[in-house]
Amino acid sequence: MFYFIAKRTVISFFIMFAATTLMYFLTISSGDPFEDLGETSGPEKAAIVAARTAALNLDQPPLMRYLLWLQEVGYCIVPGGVQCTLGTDRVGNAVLPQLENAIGSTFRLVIVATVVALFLGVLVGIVTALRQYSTFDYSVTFIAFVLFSLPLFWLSTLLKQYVAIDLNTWLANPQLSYLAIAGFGLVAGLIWSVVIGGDRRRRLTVFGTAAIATSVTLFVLLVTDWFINPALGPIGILVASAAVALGWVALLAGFRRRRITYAALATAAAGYVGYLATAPLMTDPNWLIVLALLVTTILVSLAVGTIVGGPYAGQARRISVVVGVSIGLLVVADRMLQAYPTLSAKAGGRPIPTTGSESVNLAGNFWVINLDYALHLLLPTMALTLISFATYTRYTRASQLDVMNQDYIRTARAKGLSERTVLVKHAFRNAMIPITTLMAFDFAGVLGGAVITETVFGWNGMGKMFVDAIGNVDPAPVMAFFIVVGSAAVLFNMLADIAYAFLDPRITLS
Amino acid sequence: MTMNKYPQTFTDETRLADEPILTVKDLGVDFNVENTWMMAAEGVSYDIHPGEILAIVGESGSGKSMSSMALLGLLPRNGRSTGSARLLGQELIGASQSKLRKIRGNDIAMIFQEPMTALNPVLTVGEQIKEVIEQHTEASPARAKERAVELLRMVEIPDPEQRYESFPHQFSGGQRQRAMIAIALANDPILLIADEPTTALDVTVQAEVLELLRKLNRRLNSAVLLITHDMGVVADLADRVVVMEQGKIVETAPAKALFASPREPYTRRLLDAVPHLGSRVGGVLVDVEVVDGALQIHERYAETDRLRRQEHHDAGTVPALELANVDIAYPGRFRHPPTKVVHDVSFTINPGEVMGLVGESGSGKSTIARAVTGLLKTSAGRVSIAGTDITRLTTRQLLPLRKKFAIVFQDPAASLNPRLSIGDSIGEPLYLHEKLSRTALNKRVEALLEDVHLPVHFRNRYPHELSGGQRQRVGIARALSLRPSLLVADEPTSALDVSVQSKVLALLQELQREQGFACLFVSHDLAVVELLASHIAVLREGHMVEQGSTEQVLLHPQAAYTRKLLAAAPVPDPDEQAIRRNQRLALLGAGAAG
Amino acid sequence: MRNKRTAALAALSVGTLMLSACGSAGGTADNESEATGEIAPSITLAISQTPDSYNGNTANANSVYNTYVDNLIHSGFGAFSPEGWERNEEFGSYEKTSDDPLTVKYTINEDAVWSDGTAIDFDDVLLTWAAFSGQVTAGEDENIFQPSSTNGWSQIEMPVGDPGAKEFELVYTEPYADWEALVGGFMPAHVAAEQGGLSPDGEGAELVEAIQSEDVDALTPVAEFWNTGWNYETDLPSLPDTAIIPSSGPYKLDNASNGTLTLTKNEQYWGEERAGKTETIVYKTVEDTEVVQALQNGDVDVVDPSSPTVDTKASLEQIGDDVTIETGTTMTFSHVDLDQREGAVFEDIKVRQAFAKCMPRAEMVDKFVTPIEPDGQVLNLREYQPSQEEYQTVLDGAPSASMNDEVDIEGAKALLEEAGKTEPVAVRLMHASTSQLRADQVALIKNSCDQAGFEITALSDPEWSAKLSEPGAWDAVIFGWAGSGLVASGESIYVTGGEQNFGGYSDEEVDSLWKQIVTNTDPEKVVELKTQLEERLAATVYNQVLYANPGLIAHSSKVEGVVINPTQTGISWNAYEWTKQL
Amino acid sequence: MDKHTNSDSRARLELAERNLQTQDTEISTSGPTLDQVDQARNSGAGSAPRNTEAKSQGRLIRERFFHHRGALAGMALLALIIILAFSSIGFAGIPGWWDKEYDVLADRFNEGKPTLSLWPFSLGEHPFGQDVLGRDYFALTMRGIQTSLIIAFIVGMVGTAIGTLIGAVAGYFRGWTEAVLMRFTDVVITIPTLVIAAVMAGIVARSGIIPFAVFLGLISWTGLARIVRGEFLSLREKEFVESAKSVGAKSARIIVRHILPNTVGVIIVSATLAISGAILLETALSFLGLGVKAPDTSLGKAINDNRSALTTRPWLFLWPGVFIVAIALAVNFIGDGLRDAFDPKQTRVKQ
Repeated sequence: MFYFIAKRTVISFFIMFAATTLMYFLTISSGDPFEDLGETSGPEKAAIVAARTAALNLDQPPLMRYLLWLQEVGYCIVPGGVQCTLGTDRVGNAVLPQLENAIGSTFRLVIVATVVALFLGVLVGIVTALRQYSTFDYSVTFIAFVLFSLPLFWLSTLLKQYVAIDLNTWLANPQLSYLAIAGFGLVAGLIWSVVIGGDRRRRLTVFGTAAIATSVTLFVLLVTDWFINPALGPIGILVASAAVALGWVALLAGFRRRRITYAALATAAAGYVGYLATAPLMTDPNWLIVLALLVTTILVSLAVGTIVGGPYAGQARRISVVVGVSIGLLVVADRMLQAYPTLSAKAGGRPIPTTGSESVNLAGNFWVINLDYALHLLLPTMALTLISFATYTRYTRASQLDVMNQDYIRTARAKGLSERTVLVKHAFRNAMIPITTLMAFDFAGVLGGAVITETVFGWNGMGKMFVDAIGNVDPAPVMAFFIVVGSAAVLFNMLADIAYAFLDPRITLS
Repeated sequence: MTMNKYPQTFTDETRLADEPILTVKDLGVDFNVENTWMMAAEGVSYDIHPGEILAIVGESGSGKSMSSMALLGLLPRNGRSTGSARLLGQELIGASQSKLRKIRGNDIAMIFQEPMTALNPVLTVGEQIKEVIEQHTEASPARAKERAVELLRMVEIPDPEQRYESFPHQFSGGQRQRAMIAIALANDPILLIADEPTTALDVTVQAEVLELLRKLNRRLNSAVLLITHDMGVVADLADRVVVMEQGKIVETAPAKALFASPREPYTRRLLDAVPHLGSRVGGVLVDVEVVDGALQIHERYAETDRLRRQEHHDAGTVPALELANVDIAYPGRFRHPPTKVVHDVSFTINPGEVMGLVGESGSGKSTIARAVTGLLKTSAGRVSIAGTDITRLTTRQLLPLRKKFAIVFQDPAASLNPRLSIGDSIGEPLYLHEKLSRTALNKRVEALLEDVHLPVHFRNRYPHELSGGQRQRVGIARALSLRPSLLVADEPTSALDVSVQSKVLALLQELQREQGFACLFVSHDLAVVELLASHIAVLREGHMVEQGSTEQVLLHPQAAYTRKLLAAAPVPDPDEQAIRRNQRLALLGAGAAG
Repeated sequence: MRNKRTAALAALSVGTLMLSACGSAGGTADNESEATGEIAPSITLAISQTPDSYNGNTANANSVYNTYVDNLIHSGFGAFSPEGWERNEEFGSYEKTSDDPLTVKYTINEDAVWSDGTAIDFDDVLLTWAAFSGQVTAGEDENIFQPSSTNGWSQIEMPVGDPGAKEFELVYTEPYADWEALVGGFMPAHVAAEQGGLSPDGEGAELVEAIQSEDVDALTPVAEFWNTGWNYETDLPSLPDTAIIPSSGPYKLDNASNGTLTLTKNEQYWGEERAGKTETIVYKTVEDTEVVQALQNGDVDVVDPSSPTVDTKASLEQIGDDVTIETGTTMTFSHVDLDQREGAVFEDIKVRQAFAKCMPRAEMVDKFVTPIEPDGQVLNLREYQPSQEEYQTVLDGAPSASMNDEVDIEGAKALLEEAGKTEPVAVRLMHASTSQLRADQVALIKNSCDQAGFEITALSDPEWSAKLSEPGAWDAVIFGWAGSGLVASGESIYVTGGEQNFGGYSDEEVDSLWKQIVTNTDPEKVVELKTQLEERLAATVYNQVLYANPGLIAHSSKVEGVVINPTQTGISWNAYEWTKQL
Repeated sequence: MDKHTNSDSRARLELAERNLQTQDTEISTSGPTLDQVDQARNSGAGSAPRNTEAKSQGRLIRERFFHHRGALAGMALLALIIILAFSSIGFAGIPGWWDKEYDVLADRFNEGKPTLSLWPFSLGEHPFGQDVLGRDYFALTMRGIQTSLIIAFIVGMVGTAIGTLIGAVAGYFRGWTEAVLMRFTDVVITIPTLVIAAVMAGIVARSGIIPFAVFLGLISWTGLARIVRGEFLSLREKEFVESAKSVGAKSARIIVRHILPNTVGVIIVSATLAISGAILLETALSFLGLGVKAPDTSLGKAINDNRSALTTRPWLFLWPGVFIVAIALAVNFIGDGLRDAFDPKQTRVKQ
């Protein structure tokens, strides 16, 4: 493992070195660094030309400029007293601080988008594989292809117009006609019946149940002004906790072993008590408190799993932790929802922003600030996610289908294992193996896509830094961007290989 | 284990009455292919009684596998089954999945052909045994693990406690199949379905696995439904045999009766096609006896053969192929030393001789075949073809020599370029070496097709339109197109059904007689080699263990390994096989001393 | 069976949502303040580029976006308002005391202080002179400061005075026409002194001493700080230490994050008229193309897109009453320069005149201007914009300038014939490749002038700006100039051999007129001279001006006090007056 | 979509094997169809089954492809778009049936609103409206489609050619050749396509669309090179390649005649997806201001130029966008169909 990482690092270093050389010369030959001065007259122009020439070393031959830049990078690698700047941009500012600033928001965006896309994509991919050749499968396939085919910025512009602006307008005065409520119900019913499938009667039952449930829920939410003052509340959390506990048991263990079910329910109960007990602490916590609570949750869950699980302690512990953390997330979601009216008021009743990565001068508690982050992430994440989502769905579907045709799945069935065990234990892990490679690939792609997303949504991230610098023929920021993106690509490839070896015991790293 | 495996409807009384535990009646299987229902099996009926081993034999496409899968509801999604199959009175066909799930792995367990792919690669072997116990019993995880270790011990896996944590890829092929058997036996099933359980294994391992199955069958009194194409295996294990062809049952008979006097012509044909080890030389290991636990070997032939060789040498015959002290190594990479796969191998084939090169997987036999045809570099030694050492030749220098030798590969599906027509494939060597005109080339190709008994119009077909046997005929035609003086045949029939194999072998013999080329015939199957070869060389892990004339090697093997190999190969005759089985056990008992 | 369970799960999950709605009773939502007449604490202004320096006077940081902020954090003796130069009496007063040599006496308001409490006085003035005059040099004339320009200041003698003085006199060695707008851009000298290793004590005596004694060694660190020490980090992740960026205006820099800059009211500001009304002003960086959606969504309150299109206006209008739009013309204008060097296509004045005649200027105005600014018109002068009051007077005095108001294809044909052109005249018309507007303008010109006997090829070039000064790379080029309201700034465009005289135009009369203009300090005389200049430039067809670019600002209707300002001061010129209803 | 490509491969193989197996025993000249086999069986007569009708590899692929409904729809849509774009305004000097040209200015009619009406159907004077200068937007969009398609196809061809060449050489020769080529590929792959395109596009775009397209092709071969190399690595170990080697075929012949034809499926699928990728890449570059330059136009340029018109004159923004999506969608579906056709068991998905 160590040897593998060391070897890969050395190789990657040389690859990155070659790539940076290529990039540097391409960048400096990509245009005229004084293009913007065409419409400037008078002595100012001469002054700017002189200053810029000095900052970019334009009086030096390209090779010299490259070596000078390498020297700056060298300072960052070799600690030698000289300050690490990664070079200076065309007005003479050090690039490193810009990069440090830009990395934060870009990675927040890219990581959230990747995680969401991965989660949804894998989920939908597996369901489509299980419902191969069903209406649901065809619909998802079609949607995935449409998403593949959407130009990112076209999509982003449409999202801003029809999601942010129109939704904000609706949220200011949340009302729906009965017809619209019924319409949503019908659509929900249709989706559920297609997802669950089965024969005609079952479909009709599912359709009816889901349609009515959705319509009624929507109606109740509207009547109770839920969209103005949203929250789960103690009762909502109680019900949701129990549902979550039962849901995880159904998915991960099945109800055959009573002790496991009891352990999950006991964890849910403990979680609920914890929720009530920590309420004062959670009104305005900080990350430290949240982290401490998370650790406590996990410890308590482990304890509950061990005590209640009895002979099945091993499995019970795992499920308890999952249930505990899920309830923690529910509580967080509840708090965020409660912070919504405050934030909405601060945003002048238009909570979903179309530009920027955070509200400035936002004075509010922990939840308000984080909800603000979340809402700013909403649109760009959607744009980035939709396209990655399509990739993950298709890939997972193919991988899952492949796995489902494997002999060991037939063996698992021949052993009389329940369908749940076959899918979760035998198929899922194998199906995930090729996905690790895709993740590395996709992450680099999403970073590239961030270039566009950030520009459209006015984020001051690395993408914008890159686009601006390319426009200015300003090599240092371009190279800084590239060093991060290239390293991320290389690093993620390595991580993918490690994950691969982790998932697949047949592979050894050497 | 004293768990009561039988449903409440089933009492000890009925069991004692030796009622069949599984009654299959008029079972049919169809598949929906492009919206047409295609029959895979129909009218299949048989009974299995407790403790009985019933073998279903048939060639590929006979529906033997699918009809058994149908019993457990494990058909692919586009399959459907009809008819009836009752397990102790419970109807299986059309039963709900949840009901079948309770039976699978519990009352009926399965063993599959490919132990590598049939085990989940990402779960430990122990886990895969444990889960089937947990699924069907109320055993706690700790108890289930105990039982799993016990099972591993029962199937004779060494160090079962440690091996419990191993992954399938850390097991050898035979061990994997043992683990598979452990899974199948975990809940003491009443019926064990073994679908080609030894096909993927080497003969010596096969013999061990068959031995294990027999032992377990006897010990646990489970019935076994054995699905196989190998008459030797049937002869070794089965009590009763069902023969299937084209989805239908041809004949059902007790094993001994079937082998002794097959009723149906198909069965007869099938049995005739199976090469019988020792049929040409009159038995195997005849001169080996175990007397009071010690081996007695008579040496008669060795000297004669050496003398004959000397004669050839004295007469100045240039050997068609001569290997002298050949080493072959796969090149190493950074930090990995080269791996040597062939060590110091020497042998000679004189013109017109057929030399059988025999060994199990990993013995280096195919590697030698490739080195002989210049596809691999040797790392030491000399490979002379018709007197020229090819190891020192450049690709260019080797080119004219290539007319003198040719190779036929194992997998007829892989050895023909799927994008070239048959005619182009056969004609390629001619095109490369003789630069013939189009018409001349066509004529030659037609003649070659006739030589291998294929219709001329096959010239325009593509490999996937041909059956395995036809493809192998094409492979032979291509190899012989330049009239080589040496033909290297690398397992040319091992991917074929027996009936086809016998035809291809007959063709090879015929052509060899006509054209008189020398042949290096590589195979794992001693019976096949015996039919063709005048000489046999035995390889083991890259070392030459023994060589000599066919009679000598089969009748008077010198090396312990050869004896083991010979003893392990099952013959299609239950009586003889029973004797050989005992002989083998005796040999093993006598130890590696010999 | 399995499906039934899944169906139940689906129902359950929906049911969970339903039940949770009942739980909303536990919510602690603030009731939104539904107050009327209350003033919002903050107004957000969208700008398309991030400000990059506290000191906008350096060559590198001389951008309009810094000016947008400077308007509020730096005070001077005056600024360009929409009506022209306007004195800022709150900061101080000045008067011309002599014409020969030109001498101006300045008095800084007694109460004027930096927001850190330090008085604004002589050291600040002297540092400004040192920075701009180009007379503090190291070695061979190498200016240790990097000012955006030394024009004007280089003609001022070193001001004489004592540290702490509020009054000073500037004496010009040569008269300078734009002397009024010249003096400004005062940076806090006490900060520069301290950062440059000099003592800030005693009203900056050490710094004053160093400048007066021309102690270059002592000044070099100060100059270095002046050049780059006030730069923000690119994209404004944060502000420098607020101690080094004190304000002399109604607002001071408060914080910045991710390209968003926040100003708060300067409590130390002494004046009343210009005292800020809203608590904070926020500058948010938003791309021009995204501002409409941002304004519509309430992310920003005021937008000032730099090159508004017809669609910008239309989509703003579509938002409805929530948004108020103001339009006008800017000081930037488009024009076509012609290569008239020897042997070039436009060497012959007749060809130039013919080209001017076929130029579809009215159509361009119809297409690109009036949909935005209904009062937009064809531009006929080079030195004055329609938004300036002198425009009409000058135009009346220069008859040649309005000769080509209408497209005259026949006239153009005739002129070409006179010039002896029988074949179509091939013209390579260069434009910036990144601008669709320029491409469209070229298309219109081609459409019209090809009828008159020209054969126009569009030369779309990403490196057009480098090629401007490359003789022979183009025959005509279309681009823009930004008018400044200053008298002398256009000199280098029109005089023989001038740096921005790309077409190689040379006219003795024009050269001599410029000589008189730049040294003239009498505004009326300047108008007279420029009228002659305009007439001559039009008669000799220096180039063809097209139209003044339309300008547009928009703001939430809740915001009051926003007034469009076409000069380089920009939209924020009066932001201290802005208020926003809640 | 072919309903049974995946689930029944095992059963299908077995059945197919059986039908072929019969040939071994009875070599005859013509074979029965699947139905005939069934009939023969049902009639119960022990008549010898005749051979399966031969289907060539190409025909099988064609049949599978034409059973793929998505691919068919994609083909139809793409063909329709190509015909529409090239027949309407003509190409390379050949006039089309549409009477207006994309670069001719005209008076604006009804504020440039589209005159297309679906019921009753009529195109009207300017079905897609007019832009600011009164140019016919239908003609402009058609011109954009032409440019975008030309770019996409050139990118597809160039990228495919280079990727195939590099992958083939690296995979076949192994050793140093492979090491150098694949490390070079790694270097290029490290730079995201959009990034390298953005850096260079500024320079190339000015030289016109053909050099621009060739350049984009020059940077979008890396994925294919890796895939082709992988294919070659596995195919070069195949017995038919050894068989060719053993009769003395030279490397060039083995690559071109034996291995390449067997990778054609992968290559075609990849080329198809490269085409849809190129359309989107061109759009992204236009958005960054680095794409096609006036007076040329492309779909990407058209939507980028009219981004601010979304709410006021949506037709300017939406029509080119709709065509981008339609083309990319059609090509993606064709790619999907081709993949299924060439290799029903293949699990690779668009990257």
